Amino acid sequence: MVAVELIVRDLAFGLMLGCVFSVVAHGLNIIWGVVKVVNIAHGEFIMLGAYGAYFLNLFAGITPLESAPVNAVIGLLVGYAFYYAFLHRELRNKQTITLQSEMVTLAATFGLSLFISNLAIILFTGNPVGVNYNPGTLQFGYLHVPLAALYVAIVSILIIAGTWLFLEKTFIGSTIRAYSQDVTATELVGANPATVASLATALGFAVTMAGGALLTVWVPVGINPLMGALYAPISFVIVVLGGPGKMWGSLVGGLTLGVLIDLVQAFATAQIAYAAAFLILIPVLVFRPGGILK
Amino acid sequence: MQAKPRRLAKRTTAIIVIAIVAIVIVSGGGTYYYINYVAPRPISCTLPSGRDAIKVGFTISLTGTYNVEGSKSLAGIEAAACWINSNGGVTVNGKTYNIVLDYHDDASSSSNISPLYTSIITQDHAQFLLAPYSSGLTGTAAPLAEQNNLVMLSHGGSSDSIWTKGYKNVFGVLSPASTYFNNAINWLKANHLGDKLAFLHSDDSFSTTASVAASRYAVQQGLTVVYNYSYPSMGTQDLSTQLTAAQVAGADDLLGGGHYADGLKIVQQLSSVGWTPKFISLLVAVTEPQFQQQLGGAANLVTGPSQWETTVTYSPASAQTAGIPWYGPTESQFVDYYSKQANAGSPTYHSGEAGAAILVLVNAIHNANSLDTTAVRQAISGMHIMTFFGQFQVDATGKQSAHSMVLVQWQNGELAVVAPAIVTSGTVKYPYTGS
Amino acid sequence: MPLLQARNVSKNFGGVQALKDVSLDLPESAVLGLIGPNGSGKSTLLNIIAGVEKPTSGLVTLDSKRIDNLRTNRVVRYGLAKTHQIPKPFSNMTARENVAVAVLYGRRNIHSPTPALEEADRILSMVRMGSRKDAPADSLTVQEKKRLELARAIATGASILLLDEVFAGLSPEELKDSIQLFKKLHDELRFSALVVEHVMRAVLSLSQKVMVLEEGRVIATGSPDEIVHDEKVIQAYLGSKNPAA
Amino acid sequence: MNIQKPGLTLYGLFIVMAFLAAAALLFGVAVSSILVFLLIYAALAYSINFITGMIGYVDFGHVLFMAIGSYALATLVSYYGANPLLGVGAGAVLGLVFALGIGLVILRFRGVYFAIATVVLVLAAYNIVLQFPQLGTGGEIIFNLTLQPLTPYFTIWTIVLIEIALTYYVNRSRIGFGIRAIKSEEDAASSVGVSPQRLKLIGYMLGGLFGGAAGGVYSWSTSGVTAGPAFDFTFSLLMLAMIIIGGVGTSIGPLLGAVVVYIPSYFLLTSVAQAQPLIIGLLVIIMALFLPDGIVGLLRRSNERLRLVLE
Repeated sequence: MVAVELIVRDLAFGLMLGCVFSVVAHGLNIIWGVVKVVNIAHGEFIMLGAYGAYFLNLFAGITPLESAPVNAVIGLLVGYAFYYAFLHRELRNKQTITLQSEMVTLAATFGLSLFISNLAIILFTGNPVGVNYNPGTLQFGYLHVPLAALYVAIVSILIIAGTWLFLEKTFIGSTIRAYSQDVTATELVGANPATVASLATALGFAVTMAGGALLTVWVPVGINPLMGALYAPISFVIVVLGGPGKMWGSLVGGLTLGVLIDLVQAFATAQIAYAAAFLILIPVLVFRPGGILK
Repeated sequence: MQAKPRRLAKRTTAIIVIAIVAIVIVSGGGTYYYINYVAPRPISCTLPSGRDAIKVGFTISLTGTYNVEGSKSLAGIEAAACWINSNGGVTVNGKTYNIVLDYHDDASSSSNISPLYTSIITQDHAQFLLAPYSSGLTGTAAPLAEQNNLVMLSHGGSSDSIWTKGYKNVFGVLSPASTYFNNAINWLKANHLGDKLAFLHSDDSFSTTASVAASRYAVQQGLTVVYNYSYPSMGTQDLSTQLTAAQVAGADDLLGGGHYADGLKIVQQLSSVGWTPKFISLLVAVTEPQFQQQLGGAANLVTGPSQWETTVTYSPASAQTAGIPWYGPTESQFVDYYSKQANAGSPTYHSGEAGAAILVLVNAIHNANSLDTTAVRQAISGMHIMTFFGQFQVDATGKQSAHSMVLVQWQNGELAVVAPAIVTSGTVKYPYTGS
Repeated sequence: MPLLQARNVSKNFGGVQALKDVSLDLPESAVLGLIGPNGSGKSTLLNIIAGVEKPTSGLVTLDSKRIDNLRTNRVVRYGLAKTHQIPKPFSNMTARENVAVAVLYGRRNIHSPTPALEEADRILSMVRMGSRKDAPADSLTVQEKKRLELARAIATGASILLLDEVFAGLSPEELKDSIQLFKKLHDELRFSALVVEHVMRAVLSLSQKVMVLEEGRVIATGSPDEIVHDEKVIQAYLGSKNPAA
Repeated sequence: MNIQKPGLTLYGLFIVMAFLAAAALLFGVAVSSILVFLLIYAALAYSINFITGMIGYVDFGHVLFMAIGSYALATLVSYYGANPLLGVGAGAVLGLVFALGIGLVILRFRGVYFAIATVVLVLAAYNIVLQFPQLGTGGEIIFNLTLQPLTPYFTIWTIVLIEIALTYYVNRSRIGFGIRAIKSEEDAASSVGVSPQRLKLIGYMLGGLFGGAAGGVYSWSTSGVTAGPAFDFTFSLLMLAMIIIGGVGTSIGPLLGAVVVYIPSYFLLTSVAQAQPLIIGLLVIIMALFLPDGIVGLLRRSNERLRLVLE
């Protein structure tokens, strides 16, 4: 048994996979943390992001890394519209989101997820497609690292760091943070709560759709209308692991999940690895409901 | 404070209006795009007049999980039916009939199967049945064929378990899943008996059946299996763990896979883990032209099993060599009829097996010279023929026993049929060299 | 023998000590006022007694039975009921249905809805809300919602009421009205009550005894008169930004 | 709700059920093979109504119980040659037992956390099923039963009847008061003596019981079970859609929702199958945002007499 070699490899791939998981979940985290709403249709917007990268590659010939910013701009607009269409009615004039409003947003975004995924099946067919992007591999001894995965991992961390800097260091960012703490506080600094909430939602969507583009590197032909059904639950687990609203929580959660999936596979079946990756949510919720990050 | 909510309401209205306009534009554009580029349009096959109809009923998955395979199958059925009707129809007792298709979309859902088949049987009065696409749906439909005593031909259900239930009216046209890798293993046995094999497959029913049967068959044939592993069909981001483990286990050759994405992922990740197996054979993916486009050099010399390829060369002459009758269109005639349909693309093996099902049925009706279920059933049981899809003969359970899978290999951008010998357009090239 | 006792109750939230060694006795039919500046631990103490939170250390007993380790709904069975500082009506029901829930699940042994609803009507009249019994709970005014909280607590059949700021946020007339109502109810039902209150006037006129908390510690206990003149209490209130109303 | 009124809703529902029974007997297989799935849909809608409709805990993973029931029946029938009725019973019992075990843990999570926990459980269960070759190669079991279509039909008919009666009873009894209190304000409910943990568990277990039973009948009617479709979220989503459209928590809403979701889906299938899930998705969005009480709520608001009669 060349166990060490195997484990180093698994760790490296798990970390890179974890990075892309993180960025995919990060958009959900922003919206959940600030607006306190869980978007059940999150997976569908990842899927749209992935298709965005696919079509941009098909028609404009650009790589997923280049299509991420384009997606982000589209995501901003989509997120803004999403806020006013789905959340505004429930959130306006409220200090905290009530359980009832939470149910309404759950149900409404659930309907949206049905709608989008089925529309996508009609328009794109169930035929999986993919983006061909392969800039080569990097070799460290026995470790071969695909450059595409490495680039994506780096960009993912940059995106998360970027949103963190934005929220910490800019005026709009601090207003958004104020909103997440206390809605009335935003009014005290002279901002309209709805504007702040819609901005945060738009930011979340931008990250989500950019993440969808980055994800295409890992699913060379796995872009299909139903892919959201896998990545939405993964995102839920990651955000709960890291703690909603903690910007670095996405990274911690994503890396945990990525490493968990790859490392458990080294010792048990892949099915058990995936089952464990999902089930880890339960003990975390029981023992550390605020996430594993302090 | 009064002004604020009103401003918001105005903005909300504006956004709702924009959203509605956007929805209208998107759905209008989407519908246009769908109708012109996505929706398959069946052949406008003019039915020769003055004939009665033989109604063949079935459901097919035009939406849902199996929509791609279902659409390809339907196009194959349409092509075969059109060929029959344009080439003399079906003659029973001196009377000529047209084949008329009566089908409904089952949306890939088993809850639609029994209502739809019941209505096909009791209201539309279909005389013969085809099974739906996929083993699961076929399993749901089969009891209805038994209950109503109608012949049903399975073209998309390859699971061996369908044939263990004692159905007397259900017959398979395609090779069962358990035989998919036989060609590859036979070739390895003949040429590289010392190779150690690794199996890595998706955990869905079809891939598991195929790979488990193959590894058993390989051991029987005296080959060594050093690695055998299944991975979840739903998340295939990363198979490098398993590939490394297979390499570490000392494997020379790699067999397995699952769906299209799986095959692609496996070949892609081989290079990233730095393993170059000598021989690779993967389910489903390899036969797709995209496979080579996506992978480029890495696809070269990858092999895979196929029920049928447009390049296989079954012909009336090969039927004569085999000493069995030929029925139906030739390869090129079938492709020709197939291509008359808009948005149908080029035929895949799903089209081939589905088209063959209609041909087998019509040939059996000819042989029986009757439309009676019992007579046709007996005719099918005793039939051994060749169509463009290959041979047809069933065993006592109704399972296909004569049809042979083919082994294909990408060779310099071309998909060559490399086994079995009777239909080859090239020979297996060994070893695989990577990109 | 006092009915309700708390002994050396302490509570930590993370690193913050919200309560330090607090003890209290609530004899039968007595009204004990609990005052203190914001964040002094009044609500925490009430929550611990009601079983909403568990103490870090210390004991709460009712007729010498330990209740601090019980869940809220079990504590209700022992005859303790707590109102909420921010009223939490069941907004999907009418006022009488709200009260009927308490009748059905309290310690009254009324298990079928029809008599429970009749009983609810009676209790609503008692708190002078008889005319509003069929109103959906979320359409009630703040004062009515506070009364509904009180009605629900009474409806459980509790012998001890834990009242968390039931007099806050009322206009002077409403306040007068509420105090009068409370006195009348207390005379009729003879419950004992632990009244947490910001509104000093209400506490002083209702309570036989008042306890003052500051930063989680009891700084004074005594009759309303003594408390008003206690140096430490005056200091605590003057020192805080929110002196007694 | 006005509990002094006699149960007109109940009479109405019984008339519908009697009609469904008569339809199957009179028109035979052609009609009953369609209606059996309507009843399965209705049974599933009522089962999720116990937890999501009445208590307000959104269960995206209710398909788990359906899958448990399906595998229970398929395993018993296929490997042990058992009577399918026994399989349905086993599915129900297993559904109940799993609901008890799972509920003890995840019912402690509120709101969206509960919803997410139900999602991950389905995915985990799917992966675990594939670990057991006993549950078929790749989780696929196909069996051959000489179908007497009326037996599964009346089995599921009976299940729906029990569900309706139970829903109606629970809504009007003491337990119904407690459940509605939990749905509105869980903390306030426990402060008046309601035990949320116990009532939630009862609701969840009823959901598991009937979900398992309906899953059993489903695999009975489709002669098998396959892991992919069995754990597909589609059914979870349809169940939720049915009660959201029909009216959550009510006695009549789930049946109404099942009719709205299933009957058009059947007729649309023969023309434009793609349209069906799209329409359901749109309906759910509209209902959730603008008509939180579903069709039942809409009818109640539109007419004073209906308001008193519909439950």
